[in-house]
Amino acid sequence: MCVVTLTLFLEQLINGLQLGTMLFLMASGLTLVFGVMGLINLAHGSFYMVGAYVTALVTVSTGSFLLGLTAGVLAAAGVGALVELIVIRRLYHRPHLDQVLATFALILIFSEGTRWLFGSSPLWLSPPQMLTGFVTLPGGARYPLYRLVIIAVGILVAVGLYLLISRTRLGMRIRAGESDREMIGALGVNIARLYTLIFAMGAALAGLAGAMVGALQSVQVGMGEPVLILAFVVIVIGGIGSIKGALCGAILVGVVDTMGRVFLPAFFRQFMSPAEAAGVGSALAAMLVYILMAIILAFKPKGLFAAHG
Amino acid sequence: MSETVLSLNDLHKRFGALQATRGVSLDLQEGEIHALIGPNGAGKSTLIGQIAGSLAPDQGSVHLAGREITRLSVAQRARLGLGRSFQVSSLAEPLSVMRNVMIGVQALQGHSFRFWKPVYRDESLLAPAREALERMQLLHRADTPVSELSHGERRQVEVACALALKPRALLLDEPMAGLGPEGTARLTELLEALKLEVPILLIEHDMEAVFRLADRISVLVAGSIIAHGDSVTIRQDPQVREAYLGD
Amino acid sequence: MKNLASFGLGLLMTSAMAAAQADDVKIGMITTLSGGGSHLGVDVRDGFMLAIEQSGRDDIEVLIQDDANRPDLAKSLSDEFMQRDNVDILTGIIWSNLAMAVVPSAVRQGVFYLSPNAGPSALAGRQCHENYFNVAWQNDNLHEAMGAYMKGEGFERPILLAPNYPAGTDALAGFKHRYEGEVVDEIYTQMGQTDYAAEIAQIRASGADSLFFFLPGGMGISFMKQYESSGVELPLFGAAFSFDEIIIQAVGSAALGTMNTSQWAYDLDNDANRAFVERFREAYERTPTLYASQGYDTANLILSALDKAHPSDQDAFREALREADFASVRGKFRFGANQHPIQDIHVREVVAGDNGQPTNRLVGLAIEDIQDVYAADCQM
Amino acid sequence: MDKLKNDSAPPGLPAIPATWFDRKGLVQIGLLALLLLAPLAAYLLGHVYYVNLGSRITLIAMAAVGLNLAIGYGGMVSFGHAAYFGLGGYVAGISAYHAFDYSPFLSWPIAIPGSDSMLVIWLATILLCGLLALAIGAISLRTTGVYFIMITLAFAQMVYYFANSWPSYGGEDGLPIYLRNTLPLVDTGRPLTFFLLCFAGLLLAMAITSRMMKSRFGAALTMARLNDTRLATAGISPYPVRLVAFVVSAMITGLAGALYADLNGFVSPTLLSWHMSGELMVIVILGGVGRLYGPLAGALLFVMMETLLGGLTEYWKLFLGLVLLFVVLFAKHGLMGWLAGREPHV
Repeated sequence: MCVVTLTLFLEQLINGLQLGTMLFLMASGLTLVFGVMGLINLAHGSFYMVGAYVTALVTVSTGSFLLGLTAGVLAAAGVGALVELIVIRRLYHRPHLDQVLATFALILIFSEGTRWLFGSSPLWLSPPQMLTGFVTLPGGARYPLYRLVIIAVGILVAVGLYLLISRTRLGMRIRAGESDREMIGALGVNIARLYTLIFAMGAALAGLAGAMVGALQSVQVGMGEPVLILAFVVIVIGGIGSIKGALCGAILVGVVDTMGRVFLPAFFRQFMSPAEAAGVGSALAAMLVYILMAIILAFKPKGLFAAHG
Repeated sequence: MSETVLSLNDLHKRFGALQATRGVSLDLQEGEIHALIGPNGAGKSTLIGQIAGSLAPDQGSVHLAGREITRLSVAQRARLGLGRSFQVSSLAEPLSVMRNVMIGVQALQGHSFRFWKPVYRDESLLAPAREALERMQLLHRADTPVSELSHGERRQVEVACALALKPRALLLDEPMAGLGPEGTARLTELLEALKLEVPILLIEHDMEAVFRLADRISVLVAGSIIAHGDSVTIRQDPQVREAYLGD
Repeated sequence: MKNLASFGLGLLMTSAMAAAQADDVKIGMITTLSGGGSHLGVDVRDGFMLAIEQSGRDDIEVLIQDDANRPDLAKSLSDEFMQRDNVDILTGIIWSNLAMAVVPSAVRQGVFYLSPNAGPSALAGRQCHENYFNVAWQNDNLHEAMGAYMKGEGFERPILLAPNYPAGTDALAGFKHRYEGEVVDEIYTQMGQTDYAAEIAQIRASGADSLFFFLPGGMGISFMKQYESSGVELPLFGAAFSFDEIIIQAVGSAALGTMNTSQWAYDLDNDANRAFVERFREAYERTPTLYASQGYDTANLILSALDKAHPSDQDAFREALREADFASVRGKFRFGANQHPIQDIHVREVVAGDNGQPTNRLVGLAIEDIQDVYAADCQM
Repeated sequence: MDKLKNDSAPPGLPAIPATWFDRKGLVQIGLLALLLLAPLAAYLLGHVYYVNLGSRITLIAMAAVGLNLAIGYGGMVSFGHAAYFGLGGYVAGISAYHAFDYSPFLSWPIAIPGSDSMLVIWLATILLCGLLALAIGAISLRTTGVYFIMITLAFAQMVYYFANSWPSYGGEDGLPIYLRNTLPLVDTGRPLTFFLLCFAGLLLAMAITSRMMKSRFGAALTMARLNDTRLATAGISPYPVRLVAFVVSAMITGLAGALYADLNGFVSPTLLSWHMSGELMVIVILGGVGRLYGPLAGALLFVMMETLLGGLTEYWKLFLGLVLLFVVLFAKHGLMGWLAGREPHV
């Protein structure tokens, strides 16, 4: 039993990659907001939820997933901008403790507000018909097209962010903001607007992740929390503020988590009864990404790609 | 020749492509003020970091009172008697002057893991701290929070903090920076009296103060010492005039 | 300061007033109304209150509090109900871990506890108590029934999937207890996991002929959606916990064709049930879930016992409860020696309803008069 | 007033709480009196529930006193103190579990039996929480800022997942404590006695914190928080100072956790979850960071809100969020700052 075939390994690798790209969508916004504004935002998972909810609602009422997705991303961006204007901008010059607390409060407000508006029941959302097919992997296993699309979108976003930051005027301002917050003021850039824009962009990416993954998962209150914690692990491993770090961290976490879940129980089965192995293996697998993070931080206290001092 | 207290021997430090320190050697003798000058970007901060212990040199060694301290931490060096002040005042703003100075006394006594006796009743801490403040003529400000002090007073507190360690050597990083003429004159006077007790390695921009105070001067340009001598020698050194004094 | 003081005083006074009117019956309901899985608590409450309102009795006071799915809060609320409000009966808890926090100490303090949902094995066996009644099921019942059903249907190589926590391991143990054959593999997932791609790949590679899973709440929704899109075509089986009307609506077409075991179905053919479903739809404009039916049965059991005795006469009231003299929406209902149900478990299939939305349809009987295996350990 | 202050002010230092009778002193006495007298009054009136509510507030406050030592006095924003709170709870639970069915906790390499003696449990809690915090702190304190926040969270998550999936002690179902653990000469089963015990624990934790912060160690810790470069330059390494404070902080929180498990008669992984860590932080902030009485004020407010709002609406967390947001944005110094005025410099 449990011979690890090459096909299975390959399939799991793609699964890890898919989890990784989804985490990257979450993590890139978090890390950008931290890099430029120095803000730690626990409420990022709420934008993920907003994206999924709006997408589900619009998809159901219009029948078009694409329309729903667009609405979801726009709504997340809009809510992000609004939150930035009302709450977040008061926090930029506050200590991290205040930021943690205020955004923790935002989680409570968003979660309970959503439940008030839409009830406790999960919403329905499925991938669009045209993306429900399969792709045959080398070795013969069928792999869902939709998951490959998620990977593709993740890669597109990564490339887009890279181009945005390295090639555009906005990107230049972002880079300037990362290295010296006073300087961009001197450049005559409207900092307040720049910050709102960056925050909304991060929220939009989270909304995109929520909308796309929502089609595969349960769209419900609190759906953002497990992802949020993993996204934090990602950006801390990658080095807070670094987009490259977020990408590497996301893929590392995605692959390690997926592989751990599958192969740790199999590993323990070599010298334990199946039930025990499954228990110990999956207990350890649950802790694995946190162990990974602790080890990395023990050796590189500022993550793999520390952005600045 | 009097005794050498602090000596740097062939220090090198590189940051990526930038060679910030290239083979610097200098020493500090008992009873003197040795000034280190150099234009901006000459590598003074990097050198200070290596002396104080916040940066590790790639090569070379640092000795304090005959003991090698190259690999020791900032705190270990301080306990061995290296007092320093910072270019930008680095004090605990909300605390009183006294509390800032007392921490040095406490470190000197080596008893920071005592959890019971309140410090504000501890004469063994208070007395030496008062003494250090007295030396810097600041006793009347002992209870004032640092945040309410003038710029010049903060400079004095910095030195008092260093003195509280009963240091073997003092490393003062631009103590005159930002002081008015009156403040400079006052601090100059205080340092002049101090050097007989503790030798001072003085990093300073204010040339007038340097020429007045320093027994010896070393000039650092682009990571190397290009000249060394008393104030007269330095004033006349053509290399220094070209590189530094702008002639 | 002053505000805080008067705050505290105010609390004391309301509690003093709440102690009045000794003949009335007070029922404290602690249930999950916020946070994850709160639709279960909402349905239990709504079903329960429907029965109470229907009875027309005005001497029953039901106090409802939200436990937010937190054991320590549930424990504190139970103290509040017992010590401040002097309730006679407690009920409402959804989750086994919360029940374990509250029930053992509550029943020892002389309060009756009637469980409308959770049925942890400890309370059915070694820690059973004369004041504890379970009106839903012992946790293993539905899984056992599915084991028996799949055995009967001739599946030979099932693969099993559950989260790695006590209810998950119990579920698989319960399944295997009645299935009695070899299973291909058992996969344990993390609690609250949202992505199942890795597990689905394992399932595909396992060579099994069927899949039995226990993933309550959002986990089940995520799993079924991902399972459908993965192209693995093993038939899916589970217990009703992953197939209540609300969950299958959220899963959508991916739920169609799956089978699940339940002690109740809205199309179960008996008078009490027809009336219940009709009134529930009328009152709340939705189809009731099994949780609503359990809340409704719990309230009706209490009402039937109240007709015979007041809870302050503990022995008489207990005896009245044991008789289970009420028209259960499940049809047959009686208590075993450990005061857990002995009941039939049915099989439902998820089909497309009139409006195209998935819904459960009764297809047969999985097992008759099932009693939990822990009853033997119970010494009352 | 000023005269009093000057009289009691030691030479060279500003007065540290000079008197009990200024505004701050009165607020502090008032808070203590409220916490002590309300449950006493409730007991006399026969409302046991409020006695237990008082115990709950007291223990949450005590846990927050521990966290406040790390966050408020040490500047170490730990997002993982639930790990110690929960560990304390599990020590009480596991020890009682083994004492209850006479099974050994460990039979190899040395035999360790269970125990239902609170003294043994407290000792074990202090020891184990200290060891856990030593290990976690030793790694985490190498990082600063957000990294520190996140790595402490990561460690707490590890402990949480471990407790959740390890089957021996109930996993997610948790572990009941059937009989409250015992103390010699005291009947801990009586709500009022237990409350007074908790209250004494809280006072002790506050006294230790207060005394410690005035000592040499406190001076070093304060300097480590305000300016660690200054501390190092003075010759004291900040790292061991912080580490010791972190360990003591974990011990206090752990002890509160052990008592909390006894109060509830139950322990489960929820005590270890990141929400618990968040709530403890919320209480510290609500009360006022780095204020001796802050955790007490914060716990009073938090539990009152939870109890009152929870009775009014099932959406009470929404209002909790709003209150919290308001406090963070506009009442920066917390309840104590509002009631007792800003703290003078120390």
